[in-house]
Amino acid sequence: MPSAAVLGPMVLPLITAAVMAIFGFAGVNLGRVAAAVGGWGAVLALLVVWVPIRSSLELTLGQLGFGSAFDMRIDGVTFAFGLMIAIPAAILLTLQPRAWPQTVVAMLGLAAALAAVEAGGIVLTAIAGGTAATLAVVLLDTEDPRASRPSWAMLLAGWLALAWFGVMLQVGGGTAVYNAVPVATVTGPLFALLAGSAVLVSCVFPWRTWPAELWSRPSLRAAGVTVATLYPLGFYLLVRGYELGDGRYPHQLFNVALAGLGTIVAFAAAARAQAAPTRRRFLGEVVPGLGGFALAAIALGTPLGLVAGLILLATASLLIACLALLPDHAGIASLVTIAAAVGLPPGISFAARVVGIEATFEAGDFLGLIGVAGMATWATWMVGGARAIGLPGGRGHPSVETFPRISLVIALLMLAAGPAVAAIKVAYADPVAAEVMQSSAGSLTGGLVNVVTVSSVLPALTLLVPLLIFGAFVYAISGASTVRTQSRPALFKVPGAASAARMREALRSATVPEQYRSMFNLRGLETAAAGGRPLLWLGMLIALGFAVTR
Amino acid sequence: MLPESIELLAFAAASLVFALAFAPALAPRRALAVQGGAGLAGTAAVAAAPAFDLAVLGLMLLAVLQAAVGGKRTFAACLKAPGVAVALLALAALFARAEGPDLLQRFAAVGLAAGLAAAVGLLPYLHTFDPEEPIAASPVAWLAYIGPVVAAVIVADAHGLLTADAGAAFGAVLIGFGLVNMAWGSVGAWLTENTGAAWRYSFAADWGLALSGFGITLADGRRAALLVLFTVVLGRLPLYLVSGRSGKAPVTDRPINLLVAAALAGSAPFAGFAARVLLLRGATQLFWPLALVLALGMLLWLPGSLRLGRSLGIPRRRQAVGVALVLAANVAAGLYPLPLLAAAGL
Amino acid sequence: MIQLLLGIVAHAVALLLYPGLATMAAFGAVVELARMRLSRRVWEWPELPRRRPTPVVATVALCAVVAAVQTSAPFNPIAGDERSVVLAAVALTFTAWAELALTVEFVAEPGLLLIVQVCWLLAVLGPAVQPESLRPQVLGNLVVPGLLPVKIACAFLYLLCLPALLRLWPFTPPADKRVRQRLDAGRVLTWFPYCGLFTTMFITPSIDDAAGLLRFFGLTLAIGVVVVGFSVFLRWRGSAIARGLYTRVIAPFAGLVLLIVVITSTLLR
Amino acid sequence: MVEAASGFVAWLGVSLVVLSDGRRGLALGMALGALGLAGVSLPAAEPIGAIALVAGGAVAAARRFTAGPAGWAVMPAGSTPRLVLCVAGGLLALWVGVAVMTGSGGALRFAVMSVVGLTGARALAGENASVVQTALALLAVAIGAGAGLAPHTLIVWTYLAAGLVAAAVTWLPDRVQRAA
Repeated sequence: MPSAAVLGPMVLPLITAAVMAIFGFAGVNLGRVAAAVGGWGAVLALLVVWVPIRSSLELTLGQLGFGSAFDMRIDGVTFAFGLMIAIPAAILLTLQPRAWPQTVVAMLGLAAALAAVEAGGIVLTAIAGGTAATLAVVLLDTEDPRASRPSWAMLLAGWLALAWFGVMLQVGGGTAVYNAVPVATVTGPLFALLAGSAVLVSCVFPWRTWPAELWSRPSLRAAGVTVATLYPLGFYLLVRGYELGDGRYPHQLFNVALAGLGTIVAFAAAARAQAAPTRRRFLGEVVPGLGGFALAAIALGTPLGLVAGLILLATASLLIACLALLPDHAGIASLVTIAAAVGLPPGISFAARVVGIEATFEAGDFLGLIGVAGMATWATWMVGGARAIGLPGGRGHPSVETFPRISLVIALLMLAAGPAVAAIKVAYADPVAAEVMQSSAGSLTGGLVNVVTVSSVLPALTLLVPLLIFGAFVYAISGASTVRTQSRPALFKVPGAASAARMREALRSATVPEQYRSMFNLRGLETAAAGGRPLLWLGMLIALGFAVTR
Repeated sequence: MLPESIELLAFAAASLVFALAFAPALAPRRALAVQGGAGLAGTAAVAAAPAFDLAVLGLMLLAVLQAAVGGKRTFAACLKAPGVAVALLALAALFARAEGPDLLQRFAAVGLAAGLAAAVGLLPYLHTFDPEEPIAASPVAWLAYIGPVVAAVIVADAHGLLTADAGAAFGAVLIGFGLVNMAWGSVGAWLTENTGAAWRYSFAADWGLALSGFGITLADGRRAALLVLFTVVLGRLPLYLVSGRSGKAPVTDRPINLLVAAALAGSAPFAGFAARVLLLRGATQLFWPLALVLALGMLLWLPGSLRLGRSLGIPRRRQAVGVALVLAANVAAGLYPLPLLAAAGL
Repeated sequence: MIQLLLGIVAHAVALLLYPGLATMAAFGAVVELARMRLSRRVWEWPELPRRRPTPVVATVALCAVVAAVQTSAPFNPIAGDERSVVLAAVALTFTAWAELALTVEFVAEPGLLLIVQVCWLLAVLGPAVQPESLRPQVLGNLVVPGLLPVKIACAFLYLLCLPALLRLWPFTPPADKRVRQRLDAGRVLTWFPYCGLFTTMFITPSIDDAAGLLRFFGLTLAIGVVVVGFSVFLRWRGSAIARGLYTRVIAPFAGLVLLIVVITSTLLR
Repeated sequence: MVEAASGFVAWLGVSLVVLSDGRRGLALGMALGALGLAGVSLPAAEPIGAIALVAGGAVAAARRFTAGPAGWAVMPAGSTPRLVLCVAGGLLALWVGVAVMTGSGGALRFAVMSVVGLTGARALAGENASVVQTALALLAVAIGAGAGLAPHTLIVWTYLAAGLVAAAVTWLPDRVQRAA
């Protein structure tokens, strides 16, 4: 396989975008066909490059000018995250009709996100990720400037922080290439910067942020693509963090803190979900919830936790496509989607969460308590899911962008994929662990049938296949029950949530008190600064002279 | 002549060509060509001057020539800041050359830094500004056309004039000016009432980055400064030229406006982001808390940039082509800045 | 391949017959009938469940069988190392909430029930924190003196939670207007997983022979009787006492259990 | 002795430029300033350099004599601060140039420092084109004179350039004011 093949996954969407733009300017909208070619082309390119060799392929083309070489590679991590990004984007670009400029921007965003996970070094990842973020903001704002979108400053802050982390590694260790950074360079404070940027990039916070907010937009065309391309990138950084530290984070405190954060995020999402006034609001919390579970699993620092987290993220990425295509009216599609989202057995979400929670117990050192908290969170999700089935649908989306049958198929696929969890682990997640946790990845065994953990074995195929058949049979013979659609009260209110919201609102609307306004009179300051007052200039000069003599 | 100055002159020439080809004809193109050409020649003279005193004399001549161009401000008002700049630079040269205590060298460093700020028109020595003034006669010409070369020359000569200790003081003062201009410029671009003034402050904010780059006495700092000046001369200035800078153009929210905002804000993949990466790199090598302050300051660009990007309106025909060219050039320089840096010998 | 098919068949037998669906139904019917008999002065045979299961019952059955096969019932076709307390806990949690999907009026005190659910999860998973093992029979086998306080505390908490989770507490849901009692299929299907899991986790496992079989089911039945007795007692004392118990006692006790788990883990580290 | 006198003459000239608003006063100040600066530059500049400075100053003075506000207008009403500035600036320059700085050429340093400082202040505060032009012309001459302190070999060219710039600055037309 020639090294240049690594460019395929990101170049194909770029070429498609260019062709669409040219035709678009000529007044011809190539539409969904071209978009599908670009999107699925990227997926195909990833498969073609990775599957035959299943080992790292790298292309280095010399320095770019900011201390980094043009170094792109496809390895297990790139493959896993690339599919996570490209598949939902491809589904949405194929099905949802868009104006050609929006398709072009979405294509460019996809290419940038893929470049971010293909980049061999941190600075290059920061530049590509920052590009993806910029394009996402452009895409969302042009679709509907009044609808909610991620804070551009927050996204930029995340990518800038990552760039700074990269240059710190370059200065300290001579390189910021993932697999070449000296382990000793990645100190605790430095890793805190990486973790902070990762959290900012994916906005993994306990409060309601863009991964949940975007689903309340009037149209979900831009929202789906944005969440699909941006949300996994923060987790990608945390996974690469293991590679930088030779299979572990610099201090176990990072594992505990990040796992704790993940659980808190998942619980906060669950708490909001069980109080959601509409089904759409509930579904909006699904991705942050799964992200929280995934973060908790990935941060454990064990190969088992890592693979569980990756499978959860992959499930979330499929759900993104599913949610963007799902209409808001009640029906079997909504029902099955909710069941798949909350992890009804024998779905893949169920199996992955079970493995993730088992991993917390086996990680030792009180991390089992995080597993207990994870179980409590999952229970809250179950409650929220059961409640959401009978909630009003919420604001409807244009029917032209919803595809109930496709979303139903995706949801059924997720429910039926549970028995394949071991196979998915072997083919999809294990290579990631082998890449970033080379020393301990050998503990992952079990083959295509079982997921073997230290203390037990999950008989994925042998237990879940009969369960799947039994489930299909029992639901097939069950009679119909009328689900009463009604506004349902929240089971509980998060203590302090209301006061926190009030505080946030107060901060937002904070103004300088009347009696102090004159001190902050911008016009007055502007006149003073731009007026060319001789005394001011002389004063500045004297002050500077005084300063340099200190 | 410094390779850096030659490159900056080439940027200025390119921006002049852009103005003639794509800018809306607010002034007769012939007059613009003559004035721009004269300015370019004068700037080239400053850059080519073999001695610091000759460069300062060239700067004075340039200032008088620009003041002679018809505009809204009085002749005396136009010469106020440049006159002070020339005086400060001359005094700094005197202090640097005289024998005596080390303190004299430090005063020389202050004079050079303050002279640079006054010549370009940065805080605390902002030139008086009238948004309605033609570009050739306005302070923007100093900020984005003449200023970059003048700054490169002054910084290069300063290192010849000053001792190592005073050179460090010079760098520190430049960084101080840089941080002040970053903060004031970006907040001003966001909150000031007049769109034209907002553009002027946004130039000052970019100059804040450039001064910080010059102040970081390392190769990465110089590289960052060069890239920032590229974004000023071949990014912000052309966009300013095609914008409704008086704020009369309707505010629009098209993709092009947001892309322009991203370019002005220094988001990836535009050249501003690469410049910021290099600046952080340099600051980290020098003193990492400075990098933290710079990184926080870099977040202030967004609100003002969104405002300016939206003030661009919807460019039509020639303007649209011009904007596309500027964005493409900035993306190219952002992704692959090496040729620019290599050409400048950095 | 044949081994794989044999494995699938063995698991299918476990799920559908023993200790899965059939066993659950038989055990549950016995216990439920006994409970109904005890809780009524005038005995009349209850209505049988509908012939076709509702989706709620289908969901309960689907999840309960997963939990049932995790018990260490003698002759369980599923190997010991393939059982997990997490699987059992998750599956049983689903059964408690399936009804909420239809309408909120079918669930009494849902907020309080959620608190009890969380406490029960702590009771199930608490003993697994320090040993770092999730095999139910391993947890049942643990007789390390240092772990006994955790086991006892968790066992007690588990039993306290069961009446609520089995809807045996004296709170009637708003929509429950039935005059004649009907055999609750959902509850019938969950008696065995709940009680069997308790026997598995907190009592030393029985060996695979007839005596062991009798011992296991005898103990499981005894747990059922204790729960029935407790629920009858609660109904007799009325809803005020029950509300007081579940609002003021169970959560603080769960906090205490958590504290014991943490202290034990610290001491035995 | 000649150098000291020249330094004093230079200070006197620049003080006249600072204190006058009329073309005659400005022209005289320009001429005296250039003469004084040429005098202090003589040792370093050799005759040709000094002549260049004087010539440039003379052309500038001649131009100022023919254009600008009429009369002498030396120390018009309200010019006390300017007087204070001239005296204080002169004293400061004298102290720094002779006492703080060491080595030969004290008069040159004093003259250049006082002229540059005071013309800079005049350019900053001046509202009239002819005043600012004159100040800048004298500043140009001072910059040329200051080159005498530099080690470089292009010193003669600097004097010539300074003379030319001084002449050019005053002869360039000040633009038609379009302020609304």
